[in-house]
Amino acid sequence: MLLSALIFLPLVFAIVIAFCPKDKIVQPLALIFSGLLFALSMVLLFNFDPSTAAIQFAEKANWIPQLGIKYFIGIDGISLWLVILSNFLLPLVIIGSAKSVTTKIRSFYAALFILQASMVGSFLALDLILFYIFFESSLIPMAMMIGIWGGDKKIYASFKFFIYTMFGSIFMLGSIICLMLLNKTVTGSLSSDVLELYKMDIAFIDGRLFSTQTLLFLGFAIAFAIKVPMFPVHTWLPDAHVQAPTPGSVILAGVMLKMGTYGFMRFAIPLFPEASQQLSWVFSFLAVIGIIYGALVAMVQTDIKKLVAYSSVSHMGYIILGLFAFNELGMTGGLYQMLNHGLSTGALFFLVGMIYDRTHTREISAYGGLAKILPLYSIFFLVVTFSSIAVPLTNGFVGEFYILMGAFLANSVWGSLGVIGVILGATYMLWMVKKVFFGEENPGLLEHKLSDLKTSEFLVLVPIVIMIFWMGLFPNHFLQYSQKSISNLTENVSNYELTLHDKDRKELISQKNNNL
Amino acid sequence: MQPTVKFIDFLLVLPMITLFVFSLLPIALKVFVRGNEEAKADVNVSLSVFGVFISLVLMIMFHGRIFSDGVFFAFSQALVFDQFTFLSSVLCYVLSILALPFILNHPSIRKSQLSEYVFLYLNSLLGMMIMLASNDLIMTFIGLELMSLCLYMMITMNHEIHHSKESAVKYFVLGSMASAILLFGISFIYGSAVMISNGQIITNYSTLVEVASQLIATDRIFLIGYALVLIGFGFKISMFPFHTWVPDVYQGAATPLTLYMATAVKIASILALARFLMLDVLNDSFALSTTLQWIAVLTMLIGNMGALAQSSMKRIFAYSSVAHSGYILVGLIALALEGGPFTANIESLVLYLLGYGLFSVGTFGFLSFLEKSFDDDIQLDSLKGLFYRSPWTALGLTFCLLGLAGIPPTLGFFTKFYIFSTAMGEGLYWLVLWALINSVIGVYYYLKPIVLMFFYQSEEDIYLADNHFQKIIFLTVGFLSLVGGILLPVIL
Amino acid sequence: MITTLFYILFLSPILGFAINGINFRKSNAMLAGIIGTSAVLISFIAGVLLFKEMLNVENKVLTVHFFNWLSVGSFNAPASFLMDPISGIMTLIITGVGSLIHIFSAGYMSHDPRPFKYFAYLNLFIFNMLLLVLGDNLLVTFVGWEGVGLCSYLLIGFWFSDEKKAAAGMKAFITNRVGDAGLLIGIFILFSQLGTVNYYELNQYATSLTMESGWFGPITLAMIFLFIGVAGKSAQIPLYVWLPDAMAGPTPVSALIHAATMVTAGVYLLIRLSPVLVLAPNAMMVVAIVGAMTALLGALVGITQWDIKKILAYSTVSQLGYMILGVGVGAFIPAFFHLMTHAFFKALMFLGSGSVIHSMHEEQDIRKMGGLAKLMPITHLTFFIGWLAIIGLPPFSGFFSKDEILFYTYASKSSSILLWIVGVIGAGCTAYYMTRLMCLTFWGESRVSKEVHPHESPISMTFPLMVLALLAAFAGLLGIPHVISEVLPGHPPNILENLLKPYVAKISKHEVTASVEWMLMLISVLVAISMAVLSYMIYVKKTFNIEAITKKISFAHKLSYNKFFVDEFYFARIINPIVLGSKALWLHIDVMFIDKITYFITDVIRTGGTHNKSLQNGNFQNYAFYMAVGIASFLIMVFAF
Amino acid sequence: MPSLESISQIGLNHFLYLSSVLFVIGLLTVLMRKNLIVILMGIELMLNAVNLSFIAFSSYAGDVHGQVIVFFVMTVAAAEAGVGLAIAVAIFKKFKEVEISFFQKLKG
Amino acid sequence: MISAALFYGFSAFIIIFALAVLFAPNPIVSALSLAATMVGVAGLFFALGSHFIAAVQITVYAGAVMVLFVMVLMLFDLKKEDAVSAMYVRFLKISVAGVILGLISGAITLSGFASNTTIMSVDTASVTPTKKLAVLLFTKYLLAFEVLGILLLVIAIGVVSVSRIKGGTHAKS
Repeated sequence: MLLSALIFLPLVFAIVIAFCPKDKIVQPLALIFSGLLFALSMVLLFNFDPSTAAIQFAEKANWIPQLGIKYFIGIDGISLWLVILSNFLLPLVIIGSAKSVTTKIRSFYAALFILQASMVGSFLALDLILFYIFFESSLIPMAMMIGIWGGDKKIYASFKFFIYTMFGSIFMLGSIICLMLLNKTVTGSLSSDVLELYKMDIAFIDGRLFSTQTLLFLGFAIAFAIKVPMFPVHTWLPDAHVQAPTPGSVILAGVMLKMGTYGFMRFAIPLFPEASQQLSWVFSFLAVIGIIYGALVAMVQTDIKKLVAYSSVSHMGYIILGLFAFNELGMTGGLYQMLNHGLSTGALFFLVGMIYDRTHTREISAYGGLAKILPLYSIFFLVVTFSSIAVPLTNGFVGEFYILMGAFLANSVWGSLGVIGVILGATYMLWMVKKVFFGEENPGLLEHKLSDLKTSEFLVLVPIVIMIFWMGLFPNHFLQYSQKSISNLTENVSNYELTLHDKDRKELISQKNNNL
Repeated sequence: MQPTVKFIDFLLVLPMITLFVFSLLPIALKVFVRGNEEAKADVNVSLSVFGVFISLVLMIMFHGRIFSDGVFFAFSQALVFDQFTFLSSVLCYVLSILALPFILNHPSIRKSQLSEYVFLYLNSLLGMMIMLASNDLIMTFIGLELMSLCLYMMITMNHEIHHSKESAVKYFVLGSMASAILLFGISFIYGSAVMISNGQIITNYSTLVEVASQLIATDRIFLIGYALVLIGFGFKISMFPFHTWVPDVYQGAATPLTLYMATAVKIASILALARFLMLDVLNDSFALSTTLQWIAVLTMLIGNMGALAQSSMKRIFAYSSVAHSGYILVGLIALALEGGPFTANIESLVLYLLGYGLFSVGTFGFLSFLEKSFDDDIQLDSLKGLFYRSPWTALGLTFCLLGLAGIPPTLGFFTKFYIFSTAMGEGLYWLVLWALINSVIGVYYYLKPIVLMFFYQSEEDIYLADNHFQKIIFLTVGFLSLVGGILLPVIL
Repeated sequence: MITTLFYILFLSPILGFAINGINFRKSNAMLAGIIGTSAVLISFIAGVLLFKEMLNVENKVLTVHFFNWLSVGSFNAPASFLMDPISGIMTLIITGVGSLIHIFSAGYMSHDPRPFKYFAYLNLFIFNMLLLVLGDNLLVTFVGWEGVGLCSYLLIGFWFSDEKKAAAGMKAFITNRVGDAGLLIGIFILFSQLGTVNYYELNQYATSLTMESGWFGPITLAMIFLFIGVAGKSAQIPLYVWLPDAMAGPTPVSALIHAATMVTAGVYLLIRLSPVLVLAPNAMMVVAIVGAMTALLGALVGITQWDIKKILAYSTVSQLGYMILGVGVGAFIPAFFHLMTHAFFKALMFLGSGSVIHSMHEEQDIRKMGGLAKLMPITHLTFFIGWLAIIGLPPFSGFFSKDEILFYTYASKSSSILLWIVGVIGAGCTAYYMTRLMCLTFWGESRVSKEVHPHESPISMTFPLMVLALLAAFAGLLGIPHVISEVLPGHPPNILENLLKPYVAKISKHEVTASVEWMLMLISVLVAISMAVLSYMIYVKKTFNIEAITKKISFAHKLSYNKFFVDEFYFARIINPIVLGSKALWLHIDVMFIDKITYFITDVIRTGGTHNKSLQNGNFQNYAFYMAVGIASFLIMVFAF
Repeated sequence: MPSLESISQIGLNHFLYLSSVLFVIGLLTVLMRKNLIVILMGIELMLNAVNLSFIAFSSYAGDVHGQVIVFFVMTVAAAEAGVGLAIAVAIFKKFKEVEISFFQKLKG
Repeated sequence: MISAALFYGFSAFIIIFALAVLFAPNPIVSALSLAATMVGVAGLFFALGSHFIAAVQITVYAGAVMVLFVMVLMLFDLKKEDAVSAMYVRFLKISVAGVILGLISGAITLSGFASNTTIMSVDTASVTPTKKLAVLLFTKYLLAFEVLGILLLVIAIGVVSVSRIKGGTHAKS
């Protein structure tokens, strides 16, 4: 029931907020709701059993038997942290958006909660069609956010975002259907239950490009690669980020991009092991290109938000690199880096938004010497910067180190090339910091009398900073939950299987009996 | 054989008879009771709605209850009543009931001739019913003619003087040309079949099925005939390149009528075509199936491209309906390839049509109560900021559009998914891939109105007819399209 | 007990950092100084106690395990620490010299608006440095490694309002990052080969491996990559460029970070891994050559500089070069010895220069100084001792350590006479420019401008100077080589060598007779003295006209004065191309190519729409015609198949 | 090259040729004439062609259904003609015009 | 088996008048030639032995329908049409039509009806073809017949109401 609550409570909240009589109470209300959700996710965490790779809290019900669609959700070490991450960011986003969203408040928070529901849903879904539904329906609220509360080129950005991603996921739909039909030829019944599909082995001729499995894999991979986004198909991201309002960018960078990498980890790789290993070099290559290219391009941006956007292209490249190392280090690093990127880039967008609300410009050249004017703000910014350039004892280092080491052990060339990104990452971030915070105060800044961080902004930043150091110092506090699942994935990729946790299985069986 | 007309035959056609009788009522009222004075509009409309409803109830009673199992023939195999007939007729009934209220005080419907109007309306519905139940090419043809002739005249009877007449002429000329082609095809089929038959009714589907495969093998003329009949139907279901009439006629006709044409009429002809395709010819003729697949692709493309270039809402929706006949063709091909009598593929087709019908009711209905005079043509820009004027209308339309675009979690996604999965089941991988890509193209112009409604502030006030029937129907449709996915198990 | 001491050792600096950091807005230099200094002092005391403990245990190794930091599958890098003589001595240097420099800073930064911030950073640096030296595996070391880099970034850019200084900090960090990247790869290779990152395990496994002769053996590669990291941190060619710029920071920072401790981290790391290093003679050769080159280059550049801190910086570069050279030729203990002595005398000299600069009101150009000896006697005296130490006059510390290195350079099997010559030349140059510095700053007639009135610094600044002076003078006695101790009464033992021998790799060296050894000492001492005298005559006695000489060798002079144009080269050949290239990438790939493709596709579809518009021209006869065409083509298709 | 025999022997296919020629002529009328009424005539021609082929088939196969169908077709054709002319009249009353070039307002 | 002369005569007649319908500049002329064509077709029907249909063809078509056409034409009293589309357009249209004709007749040739040259007379001892037709009409095709009745009724009412409409409250022209 817990997981369903996590998916459907936000919808209820959205409706409540949509009908909330006056705008004053909307934001506090939303905050309360989000706090509730976060509490729920904590309950989830505490009842989670880290000693197994099995699916826990599973809920299974036939939805549309004719189409073989089930309502089947469950959680394991891989999805656990992503769910918690999105529930952790939500309250912060709500606090943070008090400033940056002033018009059509009700619709905004409603959209936010709907988005939350769809994202959590896509992390929890264990039925391909269900996943696809959540995956797609997250587009609409996001596009709305960009389009209604966005910047001056918002329409273009939201169209680009929507159609780009939609285009990708179409191919996934195609291969989902193929997969189901294949499964039908084996088991005789139409079903999109992932656990069932894991068992099926799909025709794969080694050494030949475009065997069945490879094609299906590509179908999935295109969708996820666009979502991530990987190198050649990343161009929607800068526009979307730059145009989106601060909360939008935070959610987009913090959680939505993870849907792609999560998709790789949960679906693309385990469903098509041979194909993904066959093509791993392509993806590692693209990942490395993404890492270096993203960093280089970020270096020459003049718009802070664009810079951060390209930096996330680079960071997501790391994640892909780690996943396609196919060893425990790499996968763990990938998973951990998802969380890190969610925190640090999210925080960066928050910070950029805060300064944007004060000065209404994102041009780097318009800043300078902020460290004198806003010392506190600068300290937070610096800390987050260090986390995003992976300085040890911050979370970023752990993830990047695992990834690079994993990649190196898998293929020393990709690993070594990936390391270059470490240098470049430091370069562009510090360059930006230097321009924005150091040097003489920019006279333009002195006009709007800038005030340092307010309490609400503290409330947003402090938790993130705490998490940054906590995750940097004690990664095992977090990874112990995922360790089993990941090792299960890496050790037997080629015959991957997931089972239900015993208690759930008993429950489900008993439910069935009751139904009969 | 001793052909006799049994009582059961009359029972079976009772719904149709009811329909005809009720169609006469308003005119009778006008002529005999009120001395050639038009009855009140809502009296006429509600009378006819009632009539349709009654006959629907009868339908369900007979087929749902008494004859729920098995296949029944009436009038010496002229009509067939099986599950397919049942499903499709119910679908058309429902859609025409939904469509009827929109003619209530719509500016371009003549109050002075409303009784004739509904008379024609019900008779065209009757024609559909005959077409759907027909087990005989000739019956199909006659039903089709009855339906279309009524439509021609309804289009003509519009307040708006020029555009309606123009569209009537276009529709009439092209339509009768198409039916001539259809007939020519029928004559070839008849001819090639009669040569090898022994005296039963040759144009009868149930006999054609038996001889079809043999004929394809031997007889070129049969294939030609089949192709010509396909073309004749293709005109009605607006498949490329016989779709060109659609945008013009839809735009010219009164919007409630457009709604009717886009939903009930179109769906009826599609289902009739499905019946015809079930003759299981495509499996034996690679040529036909390939051609049809290409046509399907082109139809989607032309529909989507056309819609992209439009600024008038009505034309956009018209083109989108063309594009949808492309997707529907995918389903039809799958159906034809699977062949045989009632199958799962038909279920998917009917489901898709249901979804399509509902959303079209939504979109055109929306237009019909955005129009304040009979000659205005809603442009895209006039939607700006609608959401902030009347949120419910905007949301309703949004869900309908998303449904048409097939974006989850709307019903549209599920119907698309179902129809594509059946098509893939028949091995039409490339076709489905094309269809998917096309649906992405479609997303663009389905999003446009949404974007306008939500992302802009409106300049001038937007007129909205406050007609409660319409609003209710409209909102229900929108709601259905949203939750349809969840309700799907119930529908199936 | 031990664990508690470790906790104190680490926590007191971090605590100081926290306390200072929290009220970074205040500007009470006194308080800040007290907090910061006491924090370091406490950890110094803890360090001393631990050192004693360590000496008491028989294998002289203390290890402590705090918690599991990184552990995935077979990879395991706990947050655990080990103290053996090597890291012990390092700890003492860091905390000891550190606390002295803290005291000095209290005086030096008394007028600064944000002293708390300064001391916070300083404490943080001490903490990271301790992590670096005490970590028992490469990962913990790496943490400290990056941490000290971070602190130096913050401290160099401490006066960030001046964009040059901020830029210098950034340069330091990024150059170090380049090194760190190499270090990471080195770690990866080591782990993939030996399956561990723990020092002791690494060294043990290493003993089981055979020596590698080729260039591409894993260990060789690993060591070369590691050495890239070392070059970054210890300012070796080609990554030394950041160190001179790093002088932008406050002078005590230069003393602590850029002379005494951080820059020696590389040397420390190599000594730590000496058992692995000796397996890769080629790598050692590279190390040695680079070290020698650096030593020479630093010395050469130092000759012509005018900025007092720049001179010291380049001398640091060259001294580090000596240490690396020592490591390269396998003189691990001498290298470490030199590390220690250098820490003392270079810290001393930096602090001295700091005191000078302080009293000269931030004037750093030695041309504007001179004759300060009588004005600030203590500074002069201490600086004088430092000078004696660095030019390597017996019995001062520099002499012993440097000559040990040179001797090994001569004697080691894995070395060559050339390296020794380079070393000696470097020593000569060192003597020359240090003397020059002394002359221009303290001796000769005063060229001080009228408005500045130099004065002796307060006790808080002079006290550290004195302590360091003592150390600089007598630290050498910790490592008296045999040849000397034999002639001395009571044969004082080579304490350091006895202490460290078990923990570093042994390398074979030629049998060299005592006489040869004496010979070598004599040569280097003579060279040093002669050069010193030469520069004294030039700059004080004015016997030779230096301008004329400079004219004669103007090219060489220009080269040296402009630091061999290395920075310019880097900018022109590496940095600018990258930036321009990235601009081009963004423009031509993102904007012009990928987006163009998407636009192209949409345009195709749109134009399709417009064409359709033109076909749909309202004339239904045309529509009929389309239908006819459709029929025709349909039938053709039917026939075609 | 059809043999003399096949020309003199009037068979079913002759009739079919004739009917298809007639059909195509009707089609051409629809395609080429500018007058609405004449276009309607063209449609009538096409229907006649259909009838012809029906009758030919039915009589050569000795099957009377064809004739029945033709009977129906005629009725429908008459009905169509009626409707068409009615529309024409309705328009003509208003605009005094049945040139098809007049019906080109709806386009795009 | 009908005589070649008869067939060719009739078909020549039909085709000529059909072409006249197609090409005659004056609508009236085309109307009359249409009537002639229909008479010719009726003749062929007669030759094919379906006398009833031939009769109906004459009465319904050449009678009623044609009268309707002519009457409407008179009502409009259109002068000879002038608009003639460009040469290449006509050529295009004709060629497409030719292609269609070629394809269909090709199909006919391929399907080998040529062999079949004898007309099966449908009359058996008792029933004449006409009677048989009538029987069929009221037994098997009863429903179709009725529906046609409905169709005609609908048409009647519809046509009346269509021609009764007075243009809307406004008139574009």
